[in-house]
Amino acid sequence: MQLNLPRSFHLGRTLDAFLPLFAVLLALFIGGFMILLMDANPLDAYRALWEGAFGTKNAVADTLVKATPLLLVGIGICISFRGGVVNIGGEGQMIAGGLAAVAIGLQYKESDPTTVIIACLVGSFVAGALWGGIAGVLKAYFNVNEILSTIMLNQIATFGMMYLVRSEFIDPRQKNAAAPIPETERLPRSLDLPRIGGTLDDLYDFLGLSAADANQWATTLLHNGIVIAFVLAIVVYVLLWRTTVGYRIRAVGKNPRASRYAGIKVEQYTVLSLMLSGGFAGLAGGIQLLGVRHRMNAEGGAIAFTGNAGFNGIVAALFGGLHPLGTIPASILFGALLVGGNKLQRSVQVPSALITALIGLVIVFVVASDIFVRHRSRRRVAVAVSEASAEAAEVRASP
Amino acid sequence: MAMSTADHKLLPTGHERIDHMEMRGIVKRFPGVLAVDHVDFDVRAGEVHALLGENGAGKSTLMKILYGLYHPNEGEIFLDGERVTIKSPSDAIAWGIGMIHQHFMLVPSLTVAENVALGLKSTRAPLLDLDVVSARIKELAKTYGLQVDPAMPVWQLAVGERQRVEILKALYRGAALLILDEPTAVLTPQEVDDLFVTLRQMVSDGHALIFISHKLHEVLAISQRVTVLRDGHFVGTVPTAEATKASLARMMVGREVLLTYEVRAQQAGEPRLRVEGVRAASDRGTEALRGINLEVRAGEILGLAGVSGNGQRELAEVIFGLRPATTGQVVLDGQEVTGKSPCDLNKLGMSYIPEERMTDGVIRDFTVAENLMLQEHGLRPYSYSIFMNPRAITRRCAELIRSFNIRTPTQETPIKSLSGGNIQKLVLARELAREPAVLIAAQPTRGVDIGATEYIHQRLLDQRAKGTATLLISEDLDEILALADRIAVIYEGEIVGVVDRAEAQVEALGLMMAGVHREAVAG
Amino acid sequence: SAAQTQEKLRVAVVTPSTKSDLAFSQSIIDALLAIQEERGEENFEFVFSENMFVVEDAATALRDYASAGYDLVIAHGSQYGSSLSDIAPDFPDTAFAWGTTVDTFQDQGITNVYAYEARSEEGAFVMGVMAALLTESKVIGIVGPIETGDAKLYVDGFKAGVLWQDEEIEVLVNYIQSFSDLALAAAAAEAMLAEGADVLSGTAQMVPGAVNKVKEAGGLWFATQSNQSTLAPDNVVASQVYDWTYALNPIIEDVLAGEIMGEAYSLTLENGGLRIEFNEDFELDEDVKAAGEEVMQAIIDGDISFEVDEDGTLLVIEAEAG
Amino acid sequence: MIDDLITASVLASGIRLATPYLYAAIGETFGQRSGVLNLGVEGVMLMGAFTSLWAVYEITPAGATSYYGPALLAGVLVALLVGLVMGLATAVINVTLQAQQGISGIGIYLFGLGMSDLLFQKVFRGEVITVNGFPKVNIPVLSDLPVLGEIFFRQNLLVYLAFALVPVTWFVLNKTTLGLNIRAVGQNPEAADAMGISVTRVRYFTVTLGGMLASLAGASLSISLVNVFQQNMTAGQGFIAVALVYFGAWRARGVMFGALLFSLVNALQLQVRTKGIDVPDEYASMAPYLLTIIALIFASRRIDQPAALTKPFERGE
Ligand SMILES: Nc1ncnc2c1ncn2[C@@H]1O[C@H](COP(=O)(O)OP(=O)(O)OP(=O)(O)O)[C@@H](O)[C@H]1O
Ligand SMILES: Nc1ncnc2c1ncn2[C@@H]1O[C@H](COP(=O)(O)OP(=O)(O)OP(=O)(O)O)[C@@H](O)[C@H]1O
Ligand SMILES: [Mg+2]
Ligand SMILES: [Mg+2]
Repeated sequence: MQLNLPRSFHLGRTLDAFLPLFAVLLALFIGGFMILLMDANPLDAYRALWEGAFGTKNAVADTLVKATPLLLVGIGICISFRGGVVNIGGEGQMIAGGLAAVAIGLQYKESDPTTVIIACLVGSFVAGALWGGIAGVLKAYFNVNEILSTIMLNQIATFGMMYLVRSEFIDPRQKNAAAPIPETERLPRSLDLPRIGGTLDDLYDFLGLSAADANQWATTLLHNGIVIAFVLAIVVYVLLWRTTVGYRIRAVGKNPRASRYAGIKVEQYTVLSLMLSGGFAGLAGGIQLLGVRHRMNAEGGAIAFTGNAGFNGIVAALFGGLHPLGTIPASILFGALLVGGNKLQRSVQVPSALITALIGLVIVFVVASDIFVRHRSRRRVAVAVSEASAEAAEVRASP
Repeated sequence: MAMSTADHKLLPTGHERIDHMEMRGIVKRFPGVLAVDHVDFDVRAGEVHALLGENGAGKSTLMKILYGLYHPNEGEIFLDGERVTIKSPSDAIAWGIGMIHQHFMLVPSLTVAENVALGLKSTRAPLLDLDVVSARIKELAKTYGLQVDPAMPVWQLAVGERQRVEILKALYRGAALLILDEPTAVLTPQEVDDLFVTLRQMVSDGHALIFISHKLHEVLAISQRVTVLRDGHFVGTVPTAEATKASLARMMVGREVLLTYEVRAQQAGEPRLRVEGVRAASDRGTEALRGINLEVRAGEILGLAGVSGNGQRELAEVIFGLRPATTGQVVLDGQEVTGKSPCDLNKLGMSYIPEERMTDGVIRDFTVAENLMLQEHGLRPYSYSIFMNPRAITRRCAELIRSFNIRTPTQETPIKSLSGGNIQKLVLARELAREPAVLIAAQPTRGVDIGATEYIHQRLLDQRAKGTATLLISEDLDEILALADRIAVIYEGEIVGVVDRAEAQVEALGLMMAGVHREAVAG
Repeated sequence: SAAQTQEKLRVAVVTPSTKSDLAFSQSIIDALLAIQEERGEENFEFVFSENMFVVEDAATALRDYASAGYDLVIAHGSQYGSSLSDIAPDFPDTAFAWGTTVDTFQDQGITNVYAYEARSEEGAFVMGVMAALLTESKVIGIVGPIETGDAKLYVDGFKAGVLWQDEEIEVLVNYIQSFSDLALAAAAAEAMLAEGADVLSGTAQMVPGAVNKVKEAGGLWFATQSNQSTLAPDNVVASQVYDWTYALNPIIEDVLAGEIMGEAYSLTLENGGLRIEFNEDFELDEDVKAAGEEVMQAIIDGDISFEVDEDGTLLVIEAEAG
Repeated sequence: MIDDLITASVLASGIRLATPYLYAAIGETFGQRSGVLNLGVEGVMLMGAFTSLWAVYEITPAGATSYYGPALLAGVLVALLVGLVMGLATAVINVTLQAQQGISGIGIYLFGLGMSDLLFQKVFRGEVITVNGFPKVNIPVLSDLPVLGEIFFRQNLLVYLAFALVPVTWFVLNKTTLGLNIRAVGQNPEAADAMGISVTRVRYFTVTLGGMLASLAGASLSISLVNVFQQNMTAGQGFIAVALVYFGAWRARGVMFGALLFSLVNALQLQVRTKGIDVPDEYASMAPYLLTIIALIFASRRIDQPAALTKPFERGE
């Protein structure tokens, strides 16, 4: 009996982990018909998708680079949603972070690079936090719904960025060009976030894995932003479930009335949730800037810089069960879809619209499959708990 | 159904009656709990069958099965001998079964008439016929003595009135069998009397009633038969005529229960809480408090008696910093604390057991342990700087769960799957265990079974012995008379008098609760 | 011939919007189709990645195409420049082209990046002159996306043409800050029409919204980047069409010859990369057309040329008569 | 100066711009009133925009120089049908499968964004085509009123219909049994369920209706406001519409005020620039977003968000 239960337990868990994957496969199966409709071969298409996301070291690196802002925005979303606020302002907060990073970087380009990089990242966090904090203050003290204010603040940030990049922040080289490109100067290369490929190769060496593919990672674009994001995911996990601040954020999120009765300063924690959430989105912007883009450009609006990570990070967080650690695989999955999707377009020359629709399908199927996971886990808890209570009853009965 | 036999008399509402409802061998399992274990239960037209049991015994679950909200794992239900399956509340309503839930099933933003009309076929479908509904409500209200204004939004109603709306809803739907799950828990004694008048009227008209309550005197007063459950098991069914409070208590708890307390005389100390000339507005913007003066001393329980809705809630909220006072001040241990936040007051040793424990006292999605730590999580040893200390918390929670006998599978169980009474106990455990300097306890034993009531009373007295100044807000005069050193009576936002318990007389208190000043009563 | 013995030339292009945007992205795809037509599918293959608004995705695509051995990789968007300057040095044997700009990164020691741009102010100026002759209300409106790059050049050129012809005319300019919001473009056009404008123009992919309002109001429209006559056969007077083949063909010749030079090419009226295509369904007054053609000739001959000063203002420079 | 800016034509233009927001936001209001948040409005709008234009294009006789009534009717019907299908799908996902409403909405959005473009490329090979959309209908007598006539009574049918929906919505929500059920289900689904109302059925209805109205919102762009289709032509309007539901505090009238405020400021900022007033373009573009927030700060409102919003309903087993 005692041996039996844990086994079925594990089996159940494993199946749960695979359910979303089944959902993805089902979505791709249906998407296959769409690909057929566009006169392409679904098998080729999906091979390309896989290749593009994981097929080569470069692909894996691209996927991880793509996942980085998703993860950072996502862990922020975990905080805000747990705190009972819906932060749809990731796009604007990322832009605020990116602007702060580029401003600090350009201002101090002569100083010690490490210090400046840290200052840029801190600055981007602060800028995102302040931008998110606006929505927080509006909600806590003026009763302005945050869904509304964050959607509006995204647009305001975008227009603000477009203005700054076209005027105050414009690259002096562009200023007098006949057709000026609205972009800032590129940050000096010394301020690029260090690539971590070399370190990874060393690690491969150390583990004796490098025989076949020595120095494969060194040439990839993988920068240490992903490491920062992983570490921060753990930090946020600790924050939410191991600290008093996290406890209060969650309490306010679940029941502000009872929290107020219990002596928690609800308004302050509402603002804090949005600030932290905005801060992580801002940091995503900062890391995107130092690690990938190195300059701001107003052409193409917000998405050119954020790659929609401000929204997609929400999806990643919700996929990850609003759990910072769950958000890690979720953002990698999502990053893989985006990177692989682009490869799919290149390889079989289908319109990009098909990939957009396909990702939409995947999202819908995965969330819709969630109900089966929930029901199964509830049943499992039922079994486990009744075992536990039966045991407890025995213990009580025995003396 | 169409072949109306002679003995199938109609009820005054025009619906057919249910002569006999029988549940046989009902079993219901929840994650981790066998909530109902092979229980038989029946009720006949023209009787009140009471259902008794400790918190978590399975009463509500059994009744929710009858009303189609839960599906039994095993067992059968018979109506007038015919086996029926009740898949949903609409099935139950179609069979003539109505239910008044332990937690009200009303939509607060809608009016009384809209709440009643909900789910009914309109005479002018697809348009609403609220005027027709209102007229019929008034008619029913007259027949059964249930006064309520159909046009009022429910959120503006006092609890007693909401109770009436629930009954009206059931009557309107022609409930031949009405389940009342702890209908009296939130009512004043006067309101209970009114309700009983209504219930007796219904019984004599041929309704079948199932009545759940933790108050044994009510059960003895209204029912013809009593069935007792314990831990989901059927303990027995006895005719009320053969039962006593003590025998019922023994059936429920499995041991003797003290039904009276010995309150040791004790010298009250320094005044710890003073309320001076406090005025405050209600949620509706009217003046709820009109110059309240009170003083509670160390080692004293001050009972605040009064009919609900006379400013008790507002007073508690002003003292606890949840509602601004327009004038006046609150003084704690000689220090003015008017307008301080609950956070600061917590630190100064004030503790508050809110009346609406489901919404104000607990976080439904949090676990038992998390709910128990709502105030103390920031203190040592439960946390160091910002990090929580799970081990200390687990130990603390285990202790609280044990000493207050909270029935929960684990500490990690979400509190929403606990029975109503156990949630109440949890809040009390949390607030009392902090050994507060000043305790405001609003309706501390509402909805709690007799074993737990006994325990809570004992804890309040222990706390008193340790020097806590307690403001006990209760509509239950018996409770106040049993525990309080002095009794203040509140009426329409004013204290109409304060009497020592020794001098208190039930009749005089009753008059004061109706607004007659102490001087007038005395004189 | 030589081309046939050669291996097939493989070209890849990355565009920000979709290839059917009737504007910027479509113009380069059309050019590649034309080249393919001319050279034959067996000699010329091209692939594209569209909708690459996200710059890092575009960068991945560029890098991927280069490593996949494409002979010429085109980054069709000024926002791709900084990525290109990172990527190009890693693939010295691959030719890259960056539009629309004049910067070939020679100053950074990069030699394998070509640049191409359109001197859209030239055609704009010509159409502006015609617009000035056509307006009866003496009010002309121009709808733009954001005030930078090609759009700014076009708008400034059009405005300069109008004022050059007739200083009295009021020119309304509105950058709506969006490339995709058709409704806003429509509303901007409405605002101009309500102000009395009877001839309008505009650039970027959201202009169909504006064209429609002009059509409803019976006004006149000058188009750019592609021929928009079909959108409103009665209202479109002429379209300035970009023919990137004039920039691409020399680059392709270099690549075929194995001499990657990294030069900059411009589409001009003179080299035929810019063409004014008149709408055949629209009966244009011969005098106006003649005036337009005259100005066009002046530009081709260099009698009229354009420069941008330090404030970003477009200057019209007329050569001394003679 | 102010007279110059706020002209009748600016106001009329503002009213037209408000139309798609109004359809989409009213549809969303129904869904949210019953407790379902649908963030996928934008995707449905795009599908409606494309399919209705397609229908109008196919049915209009070749070479027609003015509108063709049956084609327009078909356009509207096709939009409603497409909205119905997408709305039903949304309901299956959100109500039956109890998906997290925030994400499922983003999924539906992306699907609609991609699918509408894909169909566009498949059907029209990506060529931008124009159709003869809804013509202006001058309401007799009223349209001749000075100023007011131009502002209100020289619009097209889809504009009139959008504004007509406002009192209809108010009436349905407040005066019919259906409306009562919707309000109850959104505030306290347990109570509604206990009264024998099928929470699922009510939510299916509202979410499907929301889909149909969102699709119509798209049609109001493609066959009435601009008469062309282009990929992503909604440019974020669906998300603004969701925000406007919050602005309007879940009431049709409030939503209408929100849509009008937003669109009028938008028309006004365009006018400011048309007038050549020297404000950076980006600041002008910000104005509608900024003012919408500011308006909410100063509007003292009673807020009763449907208590069950985004919470799937499931009766205990
Ligand atoms: N929906 C549910 N999910 C899980 N467990 C439940 C649920 N409802 C009730 N229970 C459990 O079933 C048992 C019986 O609960 P029930 O509500 O029937 O008790 P009760 O007799 O009505 O108690 P009280 O007097 O406190 O209202 C309790 O242990 C409770 O925790
Ligand atoms: N769209 C509308 N068209 C016409 N009259 C309206 C409209 N909206 C509201 N009204 C009128 O204004 C009154 C008050 O409107 P309000 O929005 O406060 O009411 P409501 O929608 O019924 O709100 P609630 O649901 O809280 O009762 C209504 O009773 C009605 O007479
Ligand atoms: Mg109960
Ligand atoms: Mg009303």
